Amino acid sequence: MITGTPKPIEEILEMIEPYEKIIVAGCFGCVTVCRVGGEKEVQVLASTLRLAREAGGRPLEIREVCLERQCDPEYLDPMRPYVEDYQAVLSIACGAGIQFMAEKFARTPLLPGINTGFLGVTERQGEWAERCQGCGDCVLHLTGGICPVTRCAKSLFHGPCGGSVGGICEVSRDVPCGWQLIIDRLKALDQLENYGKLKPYKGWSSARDGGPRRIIREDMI
Amino acid sequence: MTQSVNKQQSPGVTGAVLVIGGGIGGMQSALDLAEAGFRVYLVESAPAIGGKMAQLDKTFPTNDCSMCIVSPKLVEVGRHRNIELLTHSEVLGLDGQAGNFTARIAQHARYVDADKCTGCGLCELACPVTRISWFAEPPLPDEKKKRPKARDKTVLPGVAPVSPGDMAVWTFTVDAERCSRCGACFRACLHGAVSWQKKEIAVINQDRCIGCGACYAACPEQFQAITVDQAPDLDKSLGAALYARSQEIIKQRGGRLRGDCIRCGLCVLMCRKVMEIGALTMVEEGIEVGRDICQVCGACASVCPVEFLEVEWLTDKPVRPLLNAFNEGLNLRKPVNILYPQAVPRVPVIDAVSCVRLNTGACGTCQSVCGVGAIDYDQVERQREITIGSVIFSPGIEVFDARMRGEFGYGVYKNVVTSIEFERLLSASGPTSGSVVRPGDGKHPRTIAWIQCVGSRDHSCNRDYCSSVCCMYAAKEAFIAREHDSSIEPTIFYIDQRSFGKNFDRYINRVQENQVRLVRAMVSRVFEDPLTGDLELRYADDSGAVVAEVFDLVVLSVGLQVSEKNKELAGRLGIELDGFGFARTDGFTPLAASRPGVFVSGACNGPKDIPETVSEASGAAQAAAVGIAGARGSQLVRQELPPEKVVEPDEELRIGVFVCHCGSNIASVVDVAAVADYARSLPHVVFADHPLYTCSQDSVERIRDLIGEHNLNRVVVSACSPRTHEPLFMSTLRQAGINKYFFDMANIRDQCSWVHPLEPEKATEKAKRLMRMAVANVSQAEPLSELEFAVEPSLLVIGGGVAGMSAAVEAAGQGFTVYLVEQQEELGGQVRQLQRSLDGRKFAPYLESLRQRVLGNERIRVFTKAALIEQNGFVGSFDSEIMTASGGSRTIRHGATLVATGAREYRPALYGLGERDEVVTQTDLEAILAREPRRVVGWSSIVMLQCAGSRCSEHLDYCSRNCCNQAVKNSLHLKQLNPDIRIDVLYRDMRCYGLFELEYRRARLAGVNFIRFDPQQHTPQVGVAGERLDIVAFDPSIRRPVTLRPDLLVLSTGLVPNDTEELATMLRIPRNEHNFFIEAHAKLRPVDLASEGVFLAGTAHGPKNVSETIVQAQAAVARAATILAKDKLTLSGVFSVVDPAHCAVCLTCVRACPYGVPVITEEHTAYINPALCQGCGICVAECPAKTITLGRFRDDNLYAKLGSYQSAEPIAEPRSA
Amino acid sequence: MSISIVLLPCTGRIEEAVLLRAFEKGADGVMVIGCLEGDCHYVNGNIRARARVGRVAGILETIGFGPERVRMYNLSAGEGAAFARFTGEFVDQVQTLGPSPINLARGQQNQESTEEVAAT
Amino acid sequence: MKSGSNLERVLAAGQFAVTAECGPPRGADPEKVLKKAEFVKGNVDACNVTDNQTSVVRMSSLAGCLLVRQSGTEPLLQMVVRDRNRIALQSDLLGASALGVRNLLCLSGDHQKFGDDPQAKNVFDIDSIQLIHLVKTMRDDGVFPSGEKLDGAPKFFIGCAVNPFADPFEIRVPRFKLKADAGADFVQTQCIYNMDTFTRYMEEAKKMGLHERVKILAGVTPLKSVGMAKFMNKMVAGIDIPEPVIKRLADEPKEKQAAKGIEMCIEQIQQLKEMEGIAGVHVMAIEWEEKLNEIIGGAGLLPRPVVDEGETER
Repeated sequence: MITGTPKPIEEILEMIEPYEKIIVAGCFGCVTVCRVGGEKEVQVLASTLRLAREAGGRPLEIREVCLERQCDPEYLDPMRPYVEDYQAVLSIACGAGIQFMAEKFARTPLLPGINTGFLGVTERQGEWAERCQGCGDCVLHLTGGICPVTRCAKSLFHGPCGGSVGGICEVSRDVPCGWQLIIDRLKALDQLENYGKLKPYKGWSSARDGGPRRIIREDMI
Repeated sequence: MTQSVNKQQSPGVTGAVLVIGGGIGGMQSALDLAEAGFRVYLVESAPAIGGKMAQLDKTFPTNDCSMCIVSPKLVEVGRHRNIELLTHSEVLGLDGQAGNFTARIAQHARYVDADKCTGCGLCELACPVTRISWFAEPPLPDEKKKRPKARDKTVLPGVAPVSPGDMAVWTFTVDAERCSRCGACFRACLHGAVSWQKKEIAVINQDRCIGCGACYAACPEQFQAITVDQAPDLDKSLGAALYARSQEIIKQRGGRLRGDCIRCGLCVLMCRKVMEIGALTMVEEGIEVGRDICQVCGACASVCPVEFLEVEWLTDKPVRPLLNAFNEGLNLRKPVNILYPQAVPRVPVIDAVSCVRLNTGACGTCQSVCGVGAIDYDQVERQREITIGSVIFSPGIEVFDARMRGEFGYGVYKNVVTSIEFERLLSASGPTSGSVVRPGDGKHPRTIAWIQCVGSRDHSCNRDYCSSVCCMYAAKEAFIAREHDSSIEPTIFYIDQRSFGKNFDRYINRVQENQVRLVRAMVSRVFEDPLTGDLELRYADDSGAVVAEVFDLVVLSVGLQVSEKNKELAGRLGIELDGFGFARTDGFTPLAASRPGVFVSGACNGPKDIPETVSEASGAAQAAAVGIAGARGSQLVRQELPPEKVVEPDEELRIGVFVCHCGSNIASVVDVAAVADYARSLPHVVFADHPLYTCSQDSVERIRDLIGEHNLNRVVVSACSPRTHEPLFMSTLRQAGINKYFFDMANIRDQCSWVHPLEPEKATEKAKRLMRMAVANVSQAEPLSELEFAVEPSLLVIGGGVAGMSAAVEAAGQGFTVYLVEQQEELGGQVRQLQRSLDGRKFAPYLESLRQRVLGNERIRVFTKAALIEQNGFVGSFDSEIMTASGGSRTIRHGATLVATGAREYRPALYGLGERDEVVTQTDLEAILAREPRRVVGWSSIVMLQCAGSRCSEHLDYCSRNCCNQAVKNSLHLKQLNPDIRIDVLYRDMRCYGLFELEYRRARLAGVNFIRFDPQQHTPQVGVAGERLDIVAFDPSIRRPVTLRPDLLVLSTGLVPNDTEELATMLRIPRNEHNFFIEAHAKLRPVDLASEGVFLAGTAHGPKNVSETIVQAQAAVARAATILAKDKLTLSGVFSVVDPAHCAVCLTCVRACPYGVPVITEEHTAYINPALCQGCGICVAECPAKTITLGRFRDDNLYAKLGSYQSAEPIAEPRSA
Repeated sequence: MSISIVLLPCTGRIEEAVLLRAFEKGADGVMVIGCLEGDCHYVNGNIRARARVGRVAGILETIGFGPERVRMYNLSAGEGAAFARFTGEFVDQVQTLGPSPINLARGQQNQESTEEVAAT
Repeated sequence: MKSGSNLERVLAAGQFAVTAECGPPRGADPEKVLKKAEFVKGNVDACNVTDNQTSVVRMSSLAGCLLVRQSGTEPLLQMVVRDRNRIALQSDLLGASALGVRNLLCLSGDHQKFGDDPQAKNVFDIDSIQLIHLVKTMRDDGVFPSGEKLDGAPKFFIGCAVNPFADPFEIRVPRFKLKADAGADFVQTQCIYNMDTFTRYMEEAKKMGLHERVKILAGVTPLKSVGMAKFMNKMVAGIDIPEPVIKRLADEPKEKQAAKGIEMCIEQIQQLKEMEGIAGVHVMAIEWEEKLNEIIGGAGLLPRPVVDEGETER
């Protein structure tokens, strides 16, 4: 799922400074699951902004909505009848949803209410961790199902570097060394021989370095 | 609606039970029986139920607040339709036999009509009496009552300057018609406000009058020529008026501040006009007292607004304070008294010894202030007969009278208190509001000593037994004392640390970590320093030297004993007691008294703590139910209800509001009429009223009528606490045919009149606000339906040991079908490895008869070599899949599950166990004693090593409770077989709790050596010298090592639970780190598990002996019967509901729910089973999609309340189903 | 200053939006009162409430209302005296802070404070 | 001769080699480098010049190399893959070779988190082992990794670092082997204090014959004080200082600890010299270059040999 974190309130207040009447729009997709942009967060954010603005002498009118998904055109349609009654939309969906809405509602400024994070998993309630960078060229079969590109802080293909201590990456006490994980897993799978092989230089063209990506599947159109 | 006693034809037995004793045990028995379909008469000698537990501050080992956990039980018992409470009552006799008894009950005069009383407590506030009076001899029949005349007079000097208009003033005028022109008023007035001349009518000059009423007091009784005006409550009585004025003056002065006499005259009027004594007179210098005629009732002092009077100054007679027994005499009470704030029934009793009205005919204040006419001075003791099928005897215990151990100075030294007194000192609702102070001087003690075993383990005062609870409660008190005040340094002097229960050792460790000092020493004497009140303790330390140490406060850990009163009562019931007064029972039927049909539970059946009492109480309920199961339901009170009106979506909101006076509890502060007027101005409120007592029988009936008359569809009551009264009003709504959740309550008593008595305007405004919020809330109410589920009357028992088999037989005895699943090929469990019970009887015949009773019972279906592999469903209707050895499986449906998976002996590789033949366990020894007793003759020396692998982190980090008793039992058996044998028992603490202490004493007398060791200092070293075992132990009594070369080393190893990992996961029942199951509540739900409908018995819960296991099996069945005996279960309408429309299946609710209720269904949405939901609302608050709602606590409800608290908001569209 | 009590089944039911809404509706402070920690009638509702109250305190701080306007207290049902002490203490605290910025902006004179209580 | 560098020659001649290192300054002043180089001069066979070590921005390694050479010592160019993608790496390699730098050390580079610019974007297009492979391909095959032919192949004596003390121990030697397979000519180890672990490491490496394929220069760092020892042991990843080593320092009074540290370092070099498979030492006298002469001389490794074989330095 796509994860994210709320933007600081101060930053949002600055963004909405010019407006008196806005929509706060959540999304029932990924951001609901990672608890940063669902209905509940719409309420919390809207209430916070109203309090701050009214206390500052400039009350703010907010319409609270939560869309099924902000990344599909049909789900944006219900907003069309009223979106122009408002000066801006503050979206707490992921960056994709916000941009998509911006494309659809050309005359309304779109403001991001969250910082979109990464493709991650719920490690436990309230804790998410990155697992995939969407590099477009998966090698998980060689690395015991653990991604060196994502899990190693240096994306090394022949790790671990000297910064691995007791299975922990030197970058942070909370980050396990990706290569330690790979080695442990290879050992468990009895595939340690994979480690001893030199790996070719990674082609990054399928990753973001190749420019904005697009998937077209003719059979599905 | 009609209420009727439904008397079905019963097969020769009576479906009712008499429970004697309203402590935690009696209450539990009563609830279990009533819930299982029997009528219960609960007889309690005190004015209210609750027993000892209500007096405790916290409970070990969880430090739960005792009152917090017991008060829901009180309310439940008080409200239960099938429990008749007979408090302030006594059983006089019991005739008949099991199945059909007749009991004679005396209900002592309470002088308060419990049916009328609403528990408002006004009588107690207004009652002026605070001491036990010295009443004058009553006049002879033909003698005229005459006023006493004072001869011994003194004056209490000190008058504050007063001028007219200073105080809330009554006005006095002379009634010319009645004036006898005697001039008494003129002489009495010290302020020149009365003008009079001989033969003239007196006139009172209002400008000079200060309103003291001296004139009024002086006017001779036969004329009564002075009239009083502007005196609130004078219409009730003068006593009521004096109380009201006293309160008014206190309010005006901003509190009851000590000072000189302010000439309010209340004391003089009280003494002369209310108490009819006249011992007080106002004189120039102050108040003149007739010392000889003062009856020492304390009324004058209690109305004095400035604490000018001290009762001790008024008389030479001994002042006898009226001590509050509930607070162990640490503070005072009134003759009319509600036992404690949470008392059930919340009805006072008037004490016939101290009440002035009952003794002299004067006063009568309480009656005059009671708004419902509940005070009845003419009440007399009432005797009645009840018919019942069984009797449960659970009158509880009292504490040892510490005066019997004179060397500790209790009763002489003020700063020596008993543990129960200390408990009240700790209690937030106790006499010091939870502040730990010395009774002697009110100082905060820094050093406190606890002396253990005061009245326990003491042959010299016939208290040979161990009281079982003192080690733990002392540790708890010390711990909590430090929690109150961290500067306190507690020390506990003890003999053995008997923390033998579940998690007790861990608690003791925690207590020690919290700087409670534990000293193993017997204190020989306590001396008081008369100047400071400090106390010097003398004791012998480890080295044998006598040490003297000084403490600020000494707490005597007094033991438990059976009161003389209860011994007599047992005699009247015809049940046998042992020499100490505990009931005689048999180890295999541990709850059956000597008289058939009578069962015992709790500490009267041997000293025990709360959870064991609760287990026994449930067990006794089971035992009492078995014999009368055929008459189940025959004596129940049933209620028939009209059909519930369906609310149409567009129906107009019609809200009714009732604002309660609560006598004057609320109305004396809050302007209830104004609140009701205001209510009428709110949108949708179509009716508002302010009844005197909204909860009184007639008011409730009126509400029911008004709902129909005004077509009300929502109701708000502004009164007292919803905790106690909401169920009553909600059922009233239901009786009137509207959904009971169309209701809300505003607590304007606790939150307005009680907390703001000095600010009536503000309190009234607040009452309006709270009512307005309730109206807003109720406008958003939705009708909720209480779901009903059919119950399958059968029980699944997992485990076929003693616990499982006993439970099966018990449940079948109640008429339920039982499925008994055992993993082994044979029934019997761990007891098959054991030989004899602690009372020396052989297990084999018992086990065999139990097995036969199981196999021969057509209601019991046994599956051996079988296991439970899956369980679905919920309480009342589980579906379980049982797999048998053949590989076949079958699914059974049952209403409840009982887990009795047991435990087995721990056999650690320690001290050569398993390697050397002469190293065995206690179980092995028993087997030898049973099979090859002749071997014993060949032995000359045996060593038993206690705690072998117990109470240590490398092995079993807990106490297995049985091993000490087992060692004592086997020692005695060995001595019996070979009196010359030398036995040395190496131990850490001999934990022979309760009556097992007697056996321990017997073993010592029989010559068994007990050598204590401390593993931190001297662990016994077990080695081999030549061919023989060679054990070196340090003997603390001679303070040197001893070498033992026994023929046999017997290890007392502990118990380990059987493997239940899969079962625990399947049934969602938690286990502790030692893999014993964790009961739902350590104190009050000892055999319930966290999953509803799943119960627990035997050693799967924790180590215990066979009798204790049988008790738990009975208890668990009683608990299951509260479900199985019902046709259907009704669940609260307040539960969480997921709207699948926006469910993101994010698992947040699944993870957040503390009960693991939400699941993700095949329809890709979260689902919360209403039958399992506990209604806390955690998931509602966590749900990121806001797609979960909770009955009465939806966002709409909360927002409506918040939205209306500053002003009436336009009410949103009403919600409807 | 005055207190209004809103009853909840458990403090676990309280949520950030409800607490914020109280301020929108004019409260100057909000107390959340739950069972003693480790002693929650519903296992851990009070622990969850504590976290949510912490979040709201953070929000109030960033928008200039001050984190002291919301606070979690833990009490057992028998501790009336402590309840009174806590409310007194909290009311004093809020009184020192004065009316909430939103009330100041609205020119409200009568200051109020709500509080939420968990029933157990 | 693969590169013909002095270091390669010394090693090829079977002499016990000595290298040291020199961190370029945080500024553009060449004097700073020249001053440090003075301490090095005559004491070593080649001197490493670090590449933005610990992600702290410094004068570029290549520039530093040229200054070191200017002062009369053969430079050893350190190159990290953190800051350059494969295009920049290839280009810089060609340039370095053209300017006469013949020794190269291929490194991953510390994570930028530890430097002054933690917000920087890192590159890690290829990793250090792939860099070894890349250099070897260019040198020996005369082609770019893309397959395009080079117009003049670069000449480098290719080195890399190994850390026998990092976790997990079991892949330390296999990882060394990967570097050898990729084409490393020599390795410099992380500084060694735990001789037991290092001996075990060497045993494993020797079993695989790595000491015969690759020249192993053992890393040593003199300890200045007990405080430094404790700090490094605790805070620096991949450094393992056993308790007895710390104790030996701690037993000295404070003012004598530095001298003791040097004494211990010398002792250690002498031990390493006797160890089979060790071809030389890499002395990392961190901010203590002035002691190099004392240490290396004390270990009996001065003067440095002059090995003439084929072409000499330009």
